[in-house]
Amino acid sequence: MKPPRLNSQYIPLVATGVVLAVLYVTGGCLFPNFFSLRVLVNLFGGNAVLGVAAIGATFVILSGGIDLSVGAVIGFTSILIATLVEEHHVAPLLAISLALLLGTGFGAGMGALIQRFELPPFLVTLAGMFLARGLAFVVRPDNLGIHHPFYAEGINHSLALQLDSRVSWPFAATCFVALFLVALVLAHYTRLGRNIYALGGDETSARLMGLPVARTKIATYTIGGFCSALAGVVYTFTTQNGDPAACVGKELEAIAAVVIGGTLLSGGVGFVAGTGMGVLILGLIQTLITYQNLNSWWTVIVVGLLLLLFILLQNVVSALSGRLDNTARHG
Amino acid sequence: GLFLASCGEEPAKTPGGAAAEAGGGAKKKQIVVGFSQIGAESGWRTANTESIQSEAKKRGIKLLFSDAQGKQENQINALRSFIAQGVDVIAFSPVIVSGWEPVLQEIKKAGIPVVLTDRAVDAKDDTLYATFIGSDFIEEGHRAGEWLAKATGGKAVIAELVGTPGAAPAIDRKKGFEEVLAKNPGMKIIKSQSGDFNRTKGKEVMEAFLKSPEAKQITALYAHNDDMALGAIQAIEEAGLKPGKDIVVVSIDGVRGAFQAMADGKLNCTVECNPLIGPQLFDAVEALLAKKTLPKRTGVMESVYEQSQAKEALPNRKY
Amino acid sequence: MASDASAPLLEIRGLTKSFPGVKALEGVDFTVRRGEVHALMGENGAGKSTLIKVLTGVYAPDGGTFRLGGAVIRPASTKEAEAVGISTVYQEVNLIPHLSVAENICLGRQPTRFGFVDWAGMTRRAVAALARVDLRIDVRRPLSSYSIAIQQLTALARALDVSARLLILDEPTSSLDAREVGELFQVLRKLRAEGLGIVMVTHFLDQVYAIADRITVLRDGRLVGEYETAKLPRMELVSRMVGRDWSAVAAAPRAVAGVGEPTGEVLLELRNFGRPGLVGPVDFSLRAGEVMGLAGLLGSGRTETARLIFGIERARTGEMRLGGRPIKVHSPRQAIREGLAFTSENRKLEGIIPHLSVRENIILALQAREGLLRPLPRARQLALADEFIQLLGISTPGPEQAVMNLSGGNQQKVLLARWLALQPRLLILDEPTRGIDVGAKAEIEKLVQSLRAKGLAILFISSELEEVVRGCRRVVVLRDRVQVGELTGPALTEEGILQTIAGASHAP
Amino acid sequence: MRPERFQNRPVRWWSGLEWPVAGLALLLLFNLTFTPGFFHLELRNGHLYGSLVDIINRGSPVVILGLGMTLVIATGGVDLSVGAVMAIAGTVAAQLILRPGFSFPALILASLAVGTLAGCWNGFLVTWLRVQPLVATLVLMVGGRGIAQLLTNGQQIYFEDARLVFVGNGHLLGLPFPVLLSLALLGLTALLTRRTALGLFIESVGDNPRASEFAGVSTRTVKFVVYAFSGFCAGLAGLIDTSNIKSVDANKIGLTLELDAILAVVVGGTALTGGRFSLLGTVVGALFIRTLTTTMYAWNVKSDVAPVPKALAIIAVCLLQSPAFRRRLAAFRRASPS
Ligand SMILES: Nc1ncnc2c1ncn2[C@@H]1O[C@H](COP(=O)(O)OP(=O)(O)OP(=O)(O)O)[C@@H](O)[C@H]1O
Ligand SMILES: Nc1ncnc2c1ncn2[C@@H]1O[C@H](COP(=O)(O)OP(=O)(O)OP(=O)(O)O)[C@@H](O)[C@H]1O
Ligand SMILES: [Mg+2]
Ligand SMILES: [Mg+2]
Repeated sequence: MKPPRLNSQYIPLVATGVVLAVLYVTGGCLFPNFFSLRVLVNLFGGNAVLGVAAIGATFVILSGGIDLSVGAVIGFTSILIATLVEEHHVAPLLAISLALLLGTGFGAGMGALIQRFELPPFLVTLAGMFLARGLAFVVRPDNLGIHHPFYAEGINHSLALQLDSRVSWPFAATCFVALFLVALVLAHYTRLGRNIYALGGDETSARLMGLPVARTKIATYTIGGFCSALAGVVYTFTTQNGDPAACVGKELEAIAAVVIGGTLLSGGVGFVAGTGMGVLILGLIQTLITYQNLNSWWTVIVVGLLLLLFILLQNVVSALSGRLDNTARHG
Repeated sequence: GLFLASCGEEPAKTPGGAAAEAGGGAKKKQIVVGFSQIGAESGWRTANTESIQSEAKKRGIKLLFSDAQGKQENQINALRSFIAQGVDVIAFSPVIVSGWEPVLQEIKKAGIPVVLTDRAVDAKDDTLYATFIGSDFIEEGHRAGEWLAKATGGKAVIAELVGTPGAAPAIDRKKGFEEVLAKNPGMKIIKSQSGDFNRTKGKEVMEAFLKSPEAKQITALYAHNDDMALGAIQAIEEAGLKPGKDIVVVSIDGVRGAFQAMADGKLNCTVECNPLIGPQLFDAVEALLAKKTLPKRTGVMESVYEQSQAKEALPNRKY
Repeated sequence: MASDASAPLLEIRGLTKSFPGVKALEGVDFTVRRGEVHALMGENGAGKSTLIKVLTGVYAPDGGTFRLGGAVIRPASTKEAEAVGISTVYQEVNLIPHLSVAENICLGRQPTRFGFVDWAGMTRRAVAALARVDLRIDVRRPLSSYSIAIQQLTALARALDVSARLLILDEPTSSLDAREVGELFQVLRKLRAEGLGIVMVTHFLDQVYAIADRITVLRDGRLVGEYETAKLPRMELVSRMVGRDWSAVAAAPRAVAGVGEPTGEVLLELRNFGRPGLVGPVDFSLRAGEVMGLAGLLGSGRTETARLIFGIERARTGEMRLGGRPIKVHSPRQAIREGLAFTSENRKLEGIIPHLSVRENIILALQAREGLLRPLPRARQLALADEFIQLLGISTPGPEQAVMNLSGGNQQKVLLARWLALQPRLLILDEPTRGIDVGAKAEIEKLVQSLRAKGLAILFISSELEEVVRGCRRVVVLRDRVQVGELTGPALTEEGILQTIAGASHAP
Repeated sequence: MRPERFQNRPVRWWSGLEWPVAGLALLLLFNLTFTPGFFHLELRNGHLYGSLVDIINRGSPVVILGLGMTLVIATGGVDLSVGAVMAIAGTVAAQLILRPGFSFPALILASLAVGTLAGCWNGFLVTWLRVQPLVATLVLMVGGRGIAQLLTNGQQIYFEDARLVFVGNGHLLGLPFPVLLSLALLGLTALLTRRTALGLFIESVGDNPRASEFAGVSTRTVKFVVYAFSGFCAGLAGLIDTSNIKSVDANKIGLTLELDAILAVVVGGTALTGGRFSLLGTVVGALFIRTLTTTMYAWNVKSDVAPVPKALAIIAVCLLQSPAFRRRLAAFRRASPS
């Protein structure tokens, strides 16, 4: 009350930050040139797709739902853009807008099904995943490079920021950071954002409190759909390619990033900032594993174990903070 | 530029020399190669990895090996971290054909030569990589088709088990095979469905084929890989038919299981697709570091095996 | 009343609503005027909560019309109801536990700056809103870190935060203590003077007579009548509610008074028992065949004491003896095996299994004690369920009805049945009469006494001092999470308890 | 209040089954009219042969996984690791069979035990370490195949042992052995949950874990048991799948089968939020999904676009089951004539 104490709700977030820092410093101590600008840029550029997808997943999970269609929508979006641009000679910006529109609409559709017919999100978005993946293959059964100058020169040269003679900041990373900032504001400074938290906290209560539950729920999945489609667009930026089979299982990675970022899967508790850090942590883990030169099956085992370790660490920290909280109140 | 292949017994010394020439003064510097593998999705792939790793060890080359678990994003990240780690040569088996230009350009900017293995990339600018070592999937499809044409006298009603949708081998093996069919009007595909390159699906799909009203007409089976063929063979047996006789079976890869099946008379032919490219890969690496130019494309030693050769070849199969 | 008879604020005509298997409301008329407090009364399951939920758009009515200030309204959601000026505090606390108190008050109508939520402004507004209900707490903390009472006051503050014409309170006082009720009424009187119409559902007759101007009574989903409080004697009201002569029921209360010294052996002994930071130390003992009360203000640590005994929380200091044997209880499971039973005050979260049937809810604890491998035969389950439905007068279409479809009070009875089915040695009742109508309350008191007579030891926690004094032979008083006194015999009066709570050195 | 009509009917094993069954019937009806030979059954080599047999045969692993998954979901959890656990159990079986002198029953026990052990690990994470089920089982889903590959060193293993081959390929009483296995498991599960109090405890834990704990139900034990059981089921399914193709391929076996199992549970009418569950519903759900796949084979739907009809069919069945949908439909019908 009197001295502004660290609110216990922020402790998981701080824990995530600490782990991120520890991982980064560990890498720097173990490997030469880990602290180089290039590694840092790669971290953002290489994880931009995951980052964008995970931010969408954050909102959906905060609302108490889940979105399994992320990876499939990325695949669909990328192949749609590639086909439109390369085979139908549609202007890239138009193709991108169209893809974003479709993805957003797709999210809204799933949201409407979930909301209006009270179907479980797990199921609807799983069906959404099948649908989007199947449709991606209907658009085109194999991958297709995008050679349009907008991509070849625009995205990769004009829009990339040259940091020094050899390293440049890719436009994909700019998209990730920009979306991250928008999401921060959306989550914490808009009514919609706060309603999403309330919805995830307790749906019945939210309804009785007169919050626009239906609209919020649909909006959440719409945001999710938009982010998935945007991730697909970013995918085309990083690879200059459309692939109907792209990003299989990306949704699980996104969920992992969200969870690592301290958001509860049950909804109502969490932070966009945490997700940002979660994405970087996943990226760092992958980089470290590449640097460490591990064998393939070890890679998956290590990733599994790290995920576990991380969740446990968070549980411990939260439990400790909970106790701290209690003693602070009574003591 | 493959003269090094003849060095057979003593490869470890020669590359040292080659590297020393390339590096000028830095005599003791060990060659570092970054290799990004697609994954470990099949026995074929494991043999491929194993060949590369053991060859690197044999030659005293430091190999940074990274496994992309079948994901292009992972592979791109790995390639980028190879740049950051400052390797001498980057080699990789691309997961898919397109989508490599941005990262290849980065590699080029960093002045690192690239060797592609197993699968090619679709890039307009072919200076982005030094050479491609690998099988020609279209050619494999051709060979399977031609063998079948010869064995059946140009008359066959074929069921086809396609590989994973969108994968380069699946697309090209189908294409090569169909090119042969175009020349043989007596051969036609009446059933075609994906078996995802695995046994379970191969068996399942074949079961469904055999229950369709057209099942009785099927005289031949073309499977895009041995695994699917082996699954399908079981389904054929369970339907009370004799694989290899009632239905002629031809597939691609040449794994040991396929040789066993040929020895048992259940599989008729397998077109080899050789994963043991380690020696060729490092020959190329050393040649590159010696500033030699390589042909854009290097084939792999491969052949077609029939039942008659199976018993004899079986003990020598490494994968 | 006469002053404002011309234009009623709210007029409901012929309201009908049924649920599968249940006619919850049948042709009910209901009128509220400006500047009055109108009590909505009725037994458990009479349809009070349903009426409110239909009015506020939570449920769609099957038939009937609403007029607010003369205009026909048909709210389809709480939001729409709020927009026309109907503000509600529901029976169970319905807020978002993880969010801060401030957000809970302002959610959906946060002050904004350039379209973005203004957090500082929100905190100020929340503090102001809470000041109206006389609460001063850190509004930035999560709601869940506060007690149920504070949560209920927060809900009230939220309801008052909009400019409402009609304020609806569904059992607002069920988790408030006497002082807080007084303060709440202060607020309500002020609002009434401002011309607000207030509908209040409650089971406390005293409170009704303290504040309500008019009373509408429902029974079995039908309207019994509308009365002016001043002209309706208590006995009359109760008879209207229960639909039979009150005297039969009313005979129960005083029956307890004459009970002498319990003869049973000492069953539960607590010595210096507690957990630093949570509650304690407490010292008392309880005999078989005795009802002992635990009294104190909200947050005084009564619930915590019960939870320590039952092993939900582990004690750190002192010792507990059960039947003379020292024992450390570390889980509810173990407590149950030792013959303990505990009804939680939080019915929704810690009590009912909502989707399971009445039967399954009743036998659950018994089955858990019997163990996995010894399932109760179906016939036995049904017999038990029927027995308790009869015994406690649980109003349900049948034993297979899902418990969530029962009214609040009937859910409470099902929970009581769950524990009675165990035939425990010690029964801990935490607010067992919360949200229960007079008739049932009397039934439960009677039941407590008959259980006592059978040799059960009972620890009785209630915020209603009257009830505690009437039913208990001894009362332990807690203040600020420590035991401050124990009252028996002539000292055991409502005044005595209040004095002990207030800190007069009256207790031994 | 006077009840209009008494709801005195206990929840029976068939209640809630009408919609999944209707969906399945609809699908079969479609095939009856449009797919020639779909219902053709004959006796070949002394056993039944035909598409319908394929459905129940190939559906067996999904049924088996689904039974375990039903219980897990009923406690409010989910098990994503079953596919990976299948791979581990299958690998163990295949490796042991190649080891001379290893007794066959011990082999079966060993691979089932490995599956159960994996389930125990999940249960341990969920109960003792309080990791959310989705994440806890994600760990093994990601890492499990790695473990399986570690065991085989990345090689595929082939075997011909007649006893092991029988598990997935044999016939008894004219029916494929896996079908009999899944029927037996259904019986066992029903016995386990309905003839003991386990079913009640699972439902109560799934519905309100805190209240169940306070009522003396050991939520830990209940949750632990269901995850272990799900692991056991995955072990059995892994055994069947491995035996079925006489080889083990740690990368492919059981891939995405966890999704099919979850779908089977949901199509069968068990809510993902936990609480009431229906074993028979899951069986019907699994058959529905399998029939869908077989139908698509019969119609030569290319496997890359096959997810589209699958998604549509699943949404349709779930809509049929959704009370909200039926309410809206009824309201629509009432509104339209006027
Ligand atoms: N969602 C529902 N589904 C089915 N029946 C319901 C539902 N809600 C309420 N009922 C039934 O409607 C009747 C009226 O319930 P209601 O909650 O309005 O009673 P109440 O007067 O508020 O009682 P209490 O004082 O116990 O809270 C009860 O019989 C109850 O079982
Ligand atoms: N004034 C308060 N400020 C902050 N937290 C409180 C306050 N009063 C209670 N709490 C918290 O609420 C929780 C529940 O305590 P509770 O009020 O239920 O105790 P109690 O004595 O049983 O009262 P009652 O049973 O009447 O509600 C406790 O954990 C306590 O920390
Ligand atoms: Mg009520
Ligand atoms: Mg209390």
